[in-house]
Amino acid sequence: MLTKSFCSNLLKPTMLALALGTVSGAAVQAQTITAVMHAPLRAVDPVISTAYILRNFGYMIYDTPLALDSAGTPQPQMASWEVSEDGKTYTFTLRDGLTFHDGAPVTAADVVASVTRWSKVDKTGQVMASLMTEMVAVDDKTWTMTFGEPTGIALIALSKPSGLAPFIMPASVAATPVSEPITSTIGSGPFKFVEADYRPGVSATFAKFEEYVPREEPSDGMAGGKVVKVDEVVWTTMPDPMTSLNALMSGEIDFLEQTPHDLLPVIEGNPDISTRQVKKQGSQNLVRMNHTLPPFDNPKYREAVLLALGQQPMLDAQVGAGSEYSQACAAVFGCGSIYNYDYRADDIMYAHPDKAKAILDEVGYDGTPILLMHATDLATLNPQGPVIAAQLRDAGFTVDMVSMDWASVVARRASKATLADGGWNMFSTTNVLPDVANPIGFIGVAAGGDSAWFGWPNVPEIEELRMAVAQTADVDQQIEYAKKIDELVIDNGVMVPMGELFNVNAYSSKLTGLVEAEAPVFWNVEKAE
Amino acid sequence: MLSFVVKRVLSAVPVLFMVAVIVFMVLRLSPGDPAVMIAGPNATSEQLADLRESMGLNRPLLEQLLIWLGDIGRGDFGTSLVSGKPVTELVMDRLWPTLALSTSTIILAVAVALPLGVIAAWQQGKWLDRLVMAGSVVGFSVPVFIIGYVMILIFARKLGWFPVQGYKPLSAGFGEFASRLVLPSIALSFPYIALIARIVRTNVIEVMGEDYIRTARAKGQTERGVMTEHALRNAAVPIVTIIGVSIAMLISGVVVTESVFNIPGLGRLVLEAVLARDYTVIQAVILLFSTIYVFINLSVDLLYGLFDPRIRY
Amino acid sequence: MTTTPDSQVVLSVEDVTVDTRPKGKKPIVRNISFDVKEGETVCIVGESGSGKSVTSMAVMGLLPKDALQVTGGRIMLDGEDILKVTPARMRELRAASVAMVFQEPMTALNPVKTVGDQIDEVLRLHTKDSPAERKKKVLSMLDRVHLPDIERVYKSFPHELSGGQRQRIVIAMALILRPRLLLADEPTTALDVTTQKQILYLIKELQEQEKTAVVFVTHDFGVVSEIADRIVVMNRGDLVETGTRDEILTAPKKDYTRMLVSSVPSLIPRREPIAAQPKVLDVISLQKRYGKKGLLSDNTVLAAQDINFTVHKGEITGIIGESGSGKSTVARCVMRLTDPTEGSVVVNGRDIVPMNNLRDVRKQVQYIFQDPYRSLNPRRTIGQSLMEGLINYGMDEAEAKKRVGETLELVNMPASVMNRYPHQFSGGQRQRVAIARAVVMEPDLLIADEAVSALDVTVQAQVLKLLEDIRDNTGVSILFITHDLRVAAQICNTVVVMQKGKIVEHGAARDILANPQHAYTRALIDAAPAPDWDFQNFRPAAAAVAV
Amino acid sequence: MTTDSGNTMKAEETLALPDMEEAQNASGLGQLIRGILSTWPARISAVVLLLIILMAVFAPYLGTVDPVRLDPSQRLQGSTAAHWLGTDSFGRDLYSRVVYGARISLAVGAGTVIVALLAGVFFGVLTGYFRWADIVVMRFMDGLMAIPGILLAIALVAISGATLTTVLIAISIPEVPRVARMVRSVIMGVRNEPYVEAASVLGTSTIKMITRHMLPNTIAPLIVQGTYIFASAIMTESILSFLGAGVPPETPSWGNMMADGRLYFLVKPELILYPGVMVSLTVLSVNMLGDVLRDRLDPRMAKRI
Repeated sequence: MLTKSFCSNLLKPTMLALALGTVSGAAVQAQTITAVMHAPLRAVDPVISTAYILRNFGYMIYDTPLALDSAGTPQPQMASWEVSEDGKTYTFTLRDGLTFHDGAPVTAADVVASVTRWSKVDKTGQVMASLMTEMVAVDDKTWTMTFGEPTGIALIALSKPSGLAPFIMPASVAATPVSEPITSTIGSGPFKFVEADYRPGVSATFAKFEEYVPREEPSDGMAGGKVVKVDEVVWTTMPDPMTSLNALMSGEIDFLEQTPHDLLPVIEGNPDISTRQVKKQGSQNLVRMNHTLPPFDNPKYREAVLLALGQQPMLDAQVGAGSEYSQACAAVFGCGSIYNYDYRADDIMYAHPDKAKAILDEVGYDGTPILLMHATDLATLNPQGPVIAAQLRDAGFTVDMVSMDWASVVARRASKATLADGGWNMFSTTNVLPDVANPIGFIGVAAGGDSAWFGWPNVPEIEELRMAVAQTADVDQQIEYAKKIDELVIDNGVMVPMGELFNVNAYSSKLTGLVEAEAPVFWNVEKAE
Repeated sequence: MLSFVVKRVLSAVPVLFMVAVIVFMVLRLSPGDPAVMIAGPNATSEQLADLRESMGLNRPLLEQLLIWLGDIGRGDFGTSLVSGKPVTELVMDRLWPTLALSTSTIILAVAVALPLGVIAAWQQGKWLDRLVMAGSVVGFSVPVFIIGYVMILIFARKLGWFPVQGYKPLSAGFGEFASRLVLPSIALSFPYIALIARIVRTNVIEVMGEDYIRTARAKGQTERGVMTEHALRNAAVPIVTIIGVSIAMLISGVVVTESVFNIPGLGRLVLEAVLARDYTVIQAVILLFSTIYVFINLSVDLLYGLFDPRIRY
Repeated sequence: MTTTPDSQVVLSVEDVTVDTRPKGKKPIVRNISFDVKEGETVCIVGESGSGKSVTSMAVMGLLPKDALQVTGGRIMLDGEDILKVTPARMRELRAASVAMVFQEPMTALNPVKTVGDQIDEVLRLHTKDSPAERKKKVLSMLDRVHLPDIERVYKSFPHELSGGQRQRIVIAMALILRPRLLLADEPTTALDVTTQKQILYLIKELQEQEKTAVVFVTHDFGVVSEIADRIVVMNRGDLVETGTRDEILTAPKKDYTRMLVSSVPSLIPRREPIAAQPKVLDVISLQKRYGKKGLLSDNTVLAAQDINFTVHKGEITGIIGESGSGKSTVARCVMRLTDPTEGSVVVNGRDIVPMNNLRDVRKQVQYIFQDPYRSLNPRRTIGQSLMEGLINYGMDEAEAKKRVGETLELVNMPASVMNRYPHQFSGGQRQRVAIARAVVMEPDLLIADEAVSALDVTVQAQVLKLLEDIRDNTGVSILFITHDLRVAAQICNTVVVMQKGKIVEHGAARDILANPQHAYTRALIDAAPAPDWDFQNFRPAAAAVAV
Repeated sequence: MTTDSGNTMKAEETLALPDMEEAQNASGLGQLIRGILSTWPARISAVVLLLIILMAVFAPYLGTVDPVRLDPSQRLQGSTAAHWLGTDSFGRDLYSRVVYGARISLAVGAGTVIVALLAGVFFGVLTGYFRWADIVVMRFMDGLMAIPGILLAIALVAISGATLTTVLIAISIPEVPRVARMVRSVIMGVRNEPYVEAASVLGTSTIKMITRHMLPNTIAPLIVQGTYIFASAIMTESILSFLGAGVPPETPSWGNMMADGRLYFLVKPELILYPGVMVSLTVLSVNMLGDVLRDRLDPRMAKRI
């Protein structure tokens, strides 16, 4: 701390120094990482909201029972486990030294309460809960989960890295009903939340939690020891990506979570700035149709859309023509996942306006406009609408593209009404790849009709297969089921994969030891003077 | 005077009531609600219904309006639907950056525009006048974000004189505070310099045609004396008016400037709140702006009296 | 007279020509020469556009720089050619050697500074006196211009003073440095007659104390006859003739001067009451209250009360009063342009006060407004304006056009002017058009509200004659509102004198003007300039009575 | 010189009457236009504006392609034979978008002027002429005026979705109270003008009174205010686009193009530069003409902005 205050005093001589160009936020606060995140933090309940910034927030202040290593295998994090012979009962044991930020020890009862609350909301959690007969805290350190039949779901669920992750909070907090956002920020993670410096929508500060006891294994994905090597991490957001890039170049910030791909040339070759592509933080584009409204209640039309759309133009528009940061991919669960599959790859990846036209002619499409919702205020979604519209028009569809902010899309896509009453035919969005690579948890493939995600596809076979995936612990068997799901999803037009794009972190070259994981995490990171 | 102030403050009440009702209705009739924004992109319908229930969003509109108005009447602006923080706390936190930016902008604009306008009036019809006037039209014609980008590029990136972005409170030291306000204030002040300089010029020219200016000259007053002792104070009323108007207009520029220079002010707060449908925050901020507007008008009226003894309250 | 033949010449204007910048076809003031001696008052007289004000501004060096310039001649002030001095020297001369009093006391003072400060400014600029000395001098000057309560006045802002008081301030400001020459540009035109009289006396008094040379610019021969030692007559930029007061008033050499002088109305009543005729207008107990009564406070103003008078067919009735007397309020009530608070206005036997639909009445009563520049819609042709009323009452366009053409000729305008716009006409012509607009409706009663006040005397005389001709030809009755007793004396059969919203005297013009009963009427008559001069006949009024 | 029936006139008045030729021109539009075009800046502004209007009208014939046609594989290119000014981030032809952008931006400007003036005149007359309407309507207008225009516009666009019409209305609404106030003050000012009273003395009906004698007085200030609204509408549109509440992104408006291009300010500044120059030129020339118009029509109006 001596250094810090010494530096700041030295640098105080104000305007003159500033005018001479000695502005350097980095030097003043050597032990602080200032990170510009993709979205501002405005709420603090990481369980009821699927907003990714809240997932990232969760990883700062909470810990998870298990965690995936870089290869995607569940590993112990807070707890280790044993499976009974019959594969039906899992016994978890918390490791020593775990305490909450308020000083209370973490107990099995806290875990049970937290997992219970989480599994009311999370899709994977719900599946797990439906298979589970019992979850009890045996003592302070131990809890058990018992299932009706052998399953690997417990490990998948408790190591779920993204979407809603099973963060462990004090039992009293976890008792909050899911209809009510929690306001507590007491976790047991490697950072603690500095409530006094929290400015919703502007910045959030995380201080190193000195009492945190990391695992001894080296950091590996989300697994391994979470060793914090800086004093604090400050998250901010900047509404203007130009500004954040300029700020990074002038040393005012250290880390930029999402770098606009088109601006990478500006920082390339700059020795002060490093970039890295994080495939696990990439996203899959998808197009969703409303199965309950004409014309997409008719599978022929959905087939026509699948054929009409091609992936490359959308990826080009998002990250640049021929960019290395994108990849056309036909697999429903993502090309980087173990469920990678090239079923009907050509039809999915490339546009076939003629084939699509032929189908439209066959069913006698009368030119009724397709209402496509286009979100304009999010950088990755903004390019999607015009590209989809252009491709559909090429194939003979009439498209009525309605531009609105994301809040309006989110509201309108929930409507099952007719077009005249505020309904819709089609929208597009992205999901992060870790969420996609999960046949149970991926909302884009759920096809249970009314209970399915917006668009409400109803393909009972898919639902049966998803349950089957959950009910087996055999990975090969799971892959087998997943491929069947993939085929059914494509053939029924449940969703149309539109390619993958990868996230690029840009950061000061002073930072080393960044972890490659499903979310941007700040343990293990060192900052050079 | 006091009774005038009391009367004006009271007359602001129906205006603010009108604002409250208009804003409330505009927001509630818009698609999207905060529940979906809180629950995130993959939330299910049941989750949403539960959230709405707990946030009181499924009550009849009129009931919501009356509850809200009642709360305001008691000085309670509620909590942010998104962050759960008290709205007053959020707004107060964001108020200072905006206040600092607006104040420095207006001071800068007046400090530059007043002499420019006087010089232009003095040199009426000559090349200096034309230059100032042409420059002022250009000031109107370039969008503020472009001015902002160019200033960042030149003064922050190329010359490194000022930070690119951000805001530091005064408590962090005057240098830290001021250095971050220089570029945004300059960028934001352009149109107001243009506007105020024009008004100053026009009014000074008009006043210079008045009989009492002729009287002053007939007394043997110098041209400088005519300008400083007679013309400026008489031109002050419309100039004060336009400065008041400028402050009221500032908000649109503030929203943009805060974005470009990453200043965590009210403009950004309300913009983000609109995108997230955080009703309580939007309502409170707009009401705050309207209140400021009303009170600026009141202060302008009171200032009239300072400059013109004919005006009494 | 305070001058003697060997008095020193203070101002000598020699062959001065003023032109526009850039140069126009013809200079706007051409080859003017005259001298002013110390203690002497020279009046420059002329109608609007004669160049009299431009001449005085040239002497002061206050011509607007970018519009006008002196292109020839010399202006010698105590032997120094002020056209050749440096700007700094000119500033020294101003106030110290040559000072000016302007027409509009309302606007000539800076509204945001106290009057004391504004007089003090002159001393600050031209003397090295200490503030205390200066204040003493200012207060004594305020005393000399006979202002009451000078300590209070010193701290007052111009708007807190009356018009007459303000003009005294301007005079104090002009004379505090005892300048050699005082230029007074229409200094009393904007004032009521009683105030005018006082100001004229004040100037005279101060002039006699200081032997100041005075150049007095005016259009009003009444004023001239009161104060002038010598007269300079100007017309359209040329000097017509100069001479002593008596030479010009009794034996003008030039036709223009003759016409100018003979156009000046004099106070001698010329019209007899008319023989008994039916009543056209009967105003009974009229009252008008402006503003609303508050719960606790009474902010209302009683603009007219207890108004009773009648107008007979073919009669011209004058309502006379100073500003604020309520005379216009009465006229507007009669027209129902303003709704009376109480009382009746009976037009041709019908009370129009309770009426909701005024269409019928409107045709019977017509109104001629004071300002001919504002009473015609500038965007409509004369024809459109004149036909509007006829068409409103259902006449077809061709017929209306014919009628308007005839009426225009009645007011001595060619019918061809119908296609033109008001701005193409002079004030006198416009007033004729306005009269035609009223007359074409064939009303029974014409209300002329200060209808000739804004006009030059020669035009005024013509319009007065026109009104009488129309009365004679059509038998219309006229309610003639004026502040000018001399005008009323020219045209009215009967007069009503008003003061502070009440009628103080009422009767035949001949009786009231020659033999006023009420003190106020007497004061008005006394204050009127040159009550004893019969201008039309170039002789004192006493001679007229003798005829 | 008049010869017909001139004999009834006195000699000196015949002299004073202007001749007929001058009379015809004096009030004509021609004179106004000639007056406006008497200075160089105004002449240049008029030419620039005319060129922009022509560009908007003849957009399809100026060597353009479909401005919405996208080809992401050709995005962010420099000038080529196929794309004179290069392409934007969707691979759309920048030149065509700039040219077609004139249509949208002028439409936004003109549309806002029309909506704001029509509504403003309506409310202005209502409140200026009819006392009973004044209190109610003006309260509402005060409330509307107290809400920051840009925030109201953002909220309105968020409600009704980003279409050209909503943007236009959203930009117009905050202007309405200002126009209404101006019209109201003019109407109240002329209500006691002698020529208006003269018309009422002549039995003129309310409608005629308003249309013939009162409204013409608002034309000059309306034209001047119209030019400023026009200019500020184009600016506001670009700001709304910048804030993500502008016209639909496909629509080639200049504001939109600038907003889209701002991300590329460091890599391809032309994306902002071209539309930016067009906006500035348009706003500049409209403002310039507005200034001259104001000086010509009513010098006193400067005070009211």
